Amino acid sequence: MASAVPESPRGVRLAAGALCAGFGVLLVRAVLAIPEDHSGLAPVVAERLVDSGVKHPVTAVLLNFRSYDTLLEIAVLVLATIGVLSVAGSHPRVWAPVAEEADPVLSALARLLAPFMVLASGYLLWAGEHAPGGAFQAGAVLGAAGVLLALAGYARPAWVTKFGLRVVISVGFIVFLAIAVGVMFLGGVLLEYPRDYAKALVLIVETWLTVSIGAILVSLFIASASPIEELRARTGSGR
Amino acid sequence: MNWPVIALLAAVALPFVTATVIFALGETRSTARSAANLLGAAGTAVAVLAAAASAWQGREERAFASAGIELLDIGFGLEADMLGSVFAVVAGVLWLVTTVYAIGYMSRSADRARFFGFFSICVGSAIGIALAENLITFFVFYEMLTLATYPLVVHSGTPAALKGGRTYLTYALPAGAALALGVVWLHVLAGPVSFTPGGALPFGLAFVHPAQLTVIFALLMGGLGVKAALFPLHGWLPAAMVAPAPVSSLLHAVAVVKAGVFGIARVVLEVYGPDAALLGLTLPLAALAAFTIIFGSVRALVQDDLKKRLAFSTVAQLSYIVLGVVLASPLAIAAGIAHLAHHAALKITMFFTAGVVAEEVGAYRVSEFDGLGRRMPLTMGAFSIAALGIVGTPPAAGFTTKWLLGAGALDSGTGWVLAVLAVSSLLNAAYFFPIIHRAWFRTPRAEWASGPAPGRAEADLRMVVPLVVTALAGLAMGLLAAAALSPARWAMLVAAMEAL
Amino acid sequence: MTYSGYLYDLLLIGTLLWLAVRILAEVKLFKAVVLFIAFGLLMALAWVRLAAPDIALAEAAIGAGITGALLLDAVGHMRGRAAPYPTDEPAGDASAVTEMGDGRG
Amino acid sequence: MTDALLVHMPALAVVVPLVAAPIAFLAGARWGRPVALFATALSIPVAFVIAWMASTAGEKLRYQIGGWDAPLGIGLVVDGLSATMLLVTAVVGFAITVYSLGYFAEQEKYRFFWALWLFLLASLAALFLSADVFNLYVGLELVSVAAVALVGLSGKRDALIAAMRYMLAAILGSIFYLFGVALLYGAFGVLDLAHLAAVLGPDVTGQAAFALITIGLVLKTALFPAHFWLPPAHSNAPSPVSAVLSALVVKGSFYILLRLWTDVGDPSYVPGMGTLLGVLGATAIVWGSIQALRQERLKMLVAYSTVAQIGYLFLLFPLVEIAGRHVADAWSAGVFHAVSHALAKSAMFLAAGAVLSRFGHDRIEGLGGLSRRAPVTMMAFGLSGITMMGLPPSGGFVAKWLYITASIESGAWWWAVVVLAGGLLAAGYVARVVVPGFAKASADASDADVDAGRLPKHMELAALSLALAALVLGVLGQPVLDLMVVGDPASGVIP
Amino acid sequence: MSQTDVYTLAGAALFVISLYGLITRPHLIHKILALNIMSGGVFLVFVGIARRVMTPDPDPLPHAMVLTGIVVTVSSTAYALALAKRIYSETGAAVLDAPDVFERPEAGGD
Repeated sequence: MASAVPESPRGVRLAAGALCAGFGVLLVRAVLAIPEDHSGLAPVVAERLVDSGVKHPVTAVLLNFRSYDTLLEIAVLVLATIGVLSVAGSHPRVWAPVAEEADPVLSALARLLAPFMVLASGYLLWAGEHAPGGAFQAGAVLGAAGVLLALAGYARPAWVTKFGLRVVISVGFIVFLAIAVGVMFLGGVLLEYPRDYAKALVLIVETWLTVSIGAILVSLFIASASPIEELRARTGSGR
Repeated sequence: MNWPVIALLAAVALPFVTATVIFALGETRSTARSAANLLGAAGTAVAVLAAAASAWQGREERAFASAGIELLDIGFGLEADMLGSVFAVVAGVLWLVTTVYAIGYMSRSADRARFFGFFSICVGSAIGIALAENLITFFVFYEMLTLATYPLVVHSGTPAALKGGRTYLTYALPAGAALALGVVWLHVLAGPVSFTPGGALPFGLAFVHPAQLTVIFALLMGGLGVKAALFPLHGWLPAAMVAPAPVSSLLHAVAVVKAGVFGIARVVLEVYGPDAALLGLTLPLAALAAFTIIFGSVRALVQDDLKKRLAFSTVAQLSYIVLGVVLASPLAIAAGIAHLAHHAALKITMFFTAGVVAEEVGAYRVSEFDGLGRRMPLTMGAFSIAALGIVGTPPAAGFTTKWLLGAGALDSGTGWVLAVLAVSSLLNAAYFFPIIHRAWFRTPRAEWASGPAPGRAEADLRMVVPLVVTALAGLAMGLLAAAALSPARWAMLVAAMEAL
Repeated sequence: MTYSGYLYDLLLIGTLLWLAVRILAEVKLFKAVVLFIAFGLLMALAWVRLAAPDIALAEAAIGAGITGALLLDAVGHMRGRAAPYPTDEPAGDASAVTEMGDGRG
Repeated sequence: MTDALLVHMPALAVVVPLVAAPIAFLAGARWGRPVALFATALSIPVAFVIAWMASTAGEKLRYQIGGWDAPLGIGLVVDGLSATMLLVTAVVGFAITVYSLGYFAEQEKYRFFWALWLFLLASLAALFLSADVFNLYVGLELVSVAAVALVGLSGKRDALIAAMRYMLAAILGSIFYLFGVALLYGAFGVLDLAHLAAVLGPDVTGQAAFALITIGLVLKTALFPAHFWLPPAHSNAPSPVSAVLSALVVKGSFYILLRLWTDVGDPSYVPGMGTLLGVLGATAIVWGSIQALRQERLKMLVAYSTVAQIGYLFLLFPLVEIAGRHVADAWSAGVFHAVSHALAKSAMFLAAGAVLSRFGHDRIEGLGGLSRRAPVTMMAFGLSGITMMGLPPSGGFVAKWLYITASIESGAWWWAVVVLAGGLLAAGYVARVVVPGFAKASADASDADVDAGRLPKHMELAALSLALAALVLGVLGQPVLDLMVVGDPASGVIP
Repeated sequence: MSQTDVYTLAGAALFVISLYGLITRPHLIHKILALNIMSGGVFLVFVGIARRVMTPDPDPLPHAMVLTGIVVTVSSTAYALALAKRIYSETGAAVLDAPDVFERPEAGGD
């Protein structure tokens, strides 16, 4: 039964259409006027890449040149998770504690894919240093693996208690913040990695970020998911 | 920080300190609160007199004690000058008297902490208005007075009181906005304006911006006119009579309304100075004041409720001060300033009487006053002295004012003012003498015939004694007008400085 | 229209725009979400075309993957329950505005 | 050692609450309380030291995060404006934290309040310090998500719907802002504000970027007509949250607009924008006040008062456009109004919260005899009302004074009329609450409920102290006025 | 028309289409979808701009910004969805305004 969706009144639709059309024309004019020859900050990044500790420019920008952005971004992610946990508060369904008999096809798929996804996540994390990859992509793949396992009805690992989940959600952010503030005591400014330790520090940060992002994405899915029984009922009947 | 500056700061700060102590003490500990209030009032009276003394000393070399804080290019400043200390002494001394009266009057009512707290804030603001050194400080205290008076008007909390409060706000807040615009606009045109006898506007400004200065003058007069109860802005005063007697007496007869009139005196004499006449602003204002005198007196005639009659009488008397200040002769200016003190003492006595009579025998309307003199001889005696004082029968204080005003009118060549004086004196007599006649010469009601109950004072002494004191003060101002430190003499000195 | 492969880009962008319109016009929510997941994958393709492999990976994993899963779950949650219009008596506790009641316990 | 600590002070302002937030998240409700109290208490001295640094330095101080110089790395800039806003955030944040200690009972749904609260304060600090256009986007997003989560915390139907409406408006605003950042980067290839100011040229893309960013920020500041989400959100949120939303969160996006239009470019960069913002501001004042006069619930009245007072802030743009940035009056008026409104409005919402907790409802007509039943709360509400009306001796008056002076000097006298009319309208809606407050307690309100659940002292005093601070600002405001204009924003010199 | 122009125009188009969708579609799921597509549009503009640089690889800064943008978008979408679900379970409908505001479409068959 598709949930028929209400329509907004005709008047609103016409007005919105006119507004968006007019606005669109202005946007097109502005976008086309973007100067072609401007190379932005690419040369500056290329020139400073050598002392950023990583060879891949995007990772260098993300985790060294503009690491403050990434720190705040992880804060947004943790914050959203806290929000979801508090909104779902009235009926928290954090990952079913006990394993139920899984749908054979789904559990087979999960058993097959999960290890590879974790491996892929590890590779992406490591590759991020010199090739496209890095914490977010690795974390996302890890998260996807977790969601797959949860869908397949696998048991919640023993350490995933309420507090345990909260720790693993915020561990990435806390490690990143600890390093960011820690380097201040070594005579640098906030988030100023000493030259020769830069590579090591970036890697530590990325690793814990991956773990945290994975946990966050899983808990975002599970915490707000409706009770597992109902979940199974719906997917189980395989419509 | 020599003693004049300390006195100056104490005079303004003490009432606010008293208010905080009163609010802190709260409703239950009434004795401690009354003690604190009396102490504060006494301290303020002393400080105000000391400030006046320093002003008296400094009058030759015009070295007045002053203190201030800088904010933007406007400085909040206080200064004890001759004109300011007249109003400050009136407000400060009468606060002490009114506090005694109020403790007696309010002994049975609720919310007294709130009442006395806001009462102290009002007086503090009034003294601040008196001792303000420049137009902006004056305006700040003026607005604080507007706000602090509201809780007192609606003190009893009855629907009638709330309606009176609403009327008060609908008059006072737009006036505040007009005054704000005027003050800021003047500040933009003429820079910081501090009160200097003989006008503070830069030379020639009147020629450069005549139109703007006229509009600003209108705005200022609009803002100040509400408190000075100039026609047609007087509507709130009779409506505010719902307030308890101490409020009507000190605030609505002395502090609040005088603040408006005092403001007009400051603006006309010490801001615009000669430019006011130059721009032809004084004549319309004088005409309006004269009309208000007549209008107020006529309306007072028909009021049967005593407090309403006194309110309209106040509307009329205030315009005497405005009229005096506006006429361009030192004698008239002296009359205006002197009347500020004379009217204060006399009118406060009458409002005290209205309060006592209402509390003691429940007589609110003039028609219920038959033979009251026999029942409450002291109270009605004081009332009669005050009434005579205001009507202006020699040797009372009112006579001095009218004499000086008449002489000033002749001196400044505005003969028609004499006619206004004559008519208004008749009207004054017309609405006060019937009260005196009823009280003393009509046959009293049965229960009043035997006079006050044996062995007991005619009413709570804490109310009657202040009443008599102020009546005697009013009388003394008339008899000793020629004395060195009398309000009339002081006013002559101030007028001399203004006119140079 | 000078650079090589612009035809491919035009096709890709055309599909993207068409998908966007279809998603927003689609009445059945489940179908709209499925189209959105397809939109996410096509976006990943666009990032590859724009030589941004990092973003392609992230878009595929997060944009299409996680967001798609969350959307499917939300639609499932909504479709399983009552009609799409608010009933008179909301399912939740229609407590009066005594926010303080719970605030102060 | 001390000067080393001084150098890091700007970073500390952000780091202190940012570190405390995850700790509070892990610690749960019971231990979150002391963590939050300590973190907010610590950020007050930090803010004062930063203000002292800014005023002694006399010009912009830059703190390049990560050690990378400006165009590449992100810089934290401390100048008069940011130091002032940090100071207000610290003071108001601490006072509301003290109030919240007594407000939230031990309840399951409020267990993450302190974590969200500290994230919000951290993000505001990050916003006020950041000098990088994209970093401001992330900061804005952090503020919005934290604020929305706090609004929806009580879990009631109206709060959830209000939070949803706020969320959609916030995300839409962020996307508009991001589109503007993209065009700015496209046109000028630079993200740092000071560099942007240096290379800013008359360019269609740049103007479109400014317009997009302004639309986004107008949505987040809830300027009329984009104010639809504010009243339900600010009135259905728990009272301490409503206080911080009205006092600080809406000011965050206004701060960026101020930076954009008076620090990087100037209002004439996009022709007619200054006047448009001014007209919208004036309409907001009138519309907000009229709506406030018609509300039945106290918190809705205070929320619409916010819509009106936000209008005042935007009168700054047309005046700066005419008078030019160097006539500081209009600019100082806007900022000073933001500061005094932050203090007074938070006091008003805290007082409204006290009323709600005392009476169990906040219907205005049921509030008879308030001054007898909750004298301190009534006083706090009255005093903050004085600032709303812009009457002396409050900070609001000084702002009004500056606005009127600026408008008369620049010849655009009609803005002065708007300001004065706004003051009278404010008197209208403040009187709606204060007048019945003085009425004799209506018969049905039995004395039994007078002292039912008497409010803990520290809650009422927190509200009163904020209201008094707004008044003190009106008299002793000169240091704040001097601090604001430190590091003349118009200079835009590249350090 | 370089590749930058093509993709930035596509981004602007997506932005406008989803803006229209956001305003006219009252259902919360549609609004959230519209916001996601709108973000996608802005990211297209960002990376389109990055594409102007043809040296070894395009300008890394917009890529970093888009990555941050994607993570921020997913987190706010996650919260919005959780809120929408909670509103649905509280009010039985995932719309912000009262039902009488809408015209009832013909019943959508399954």
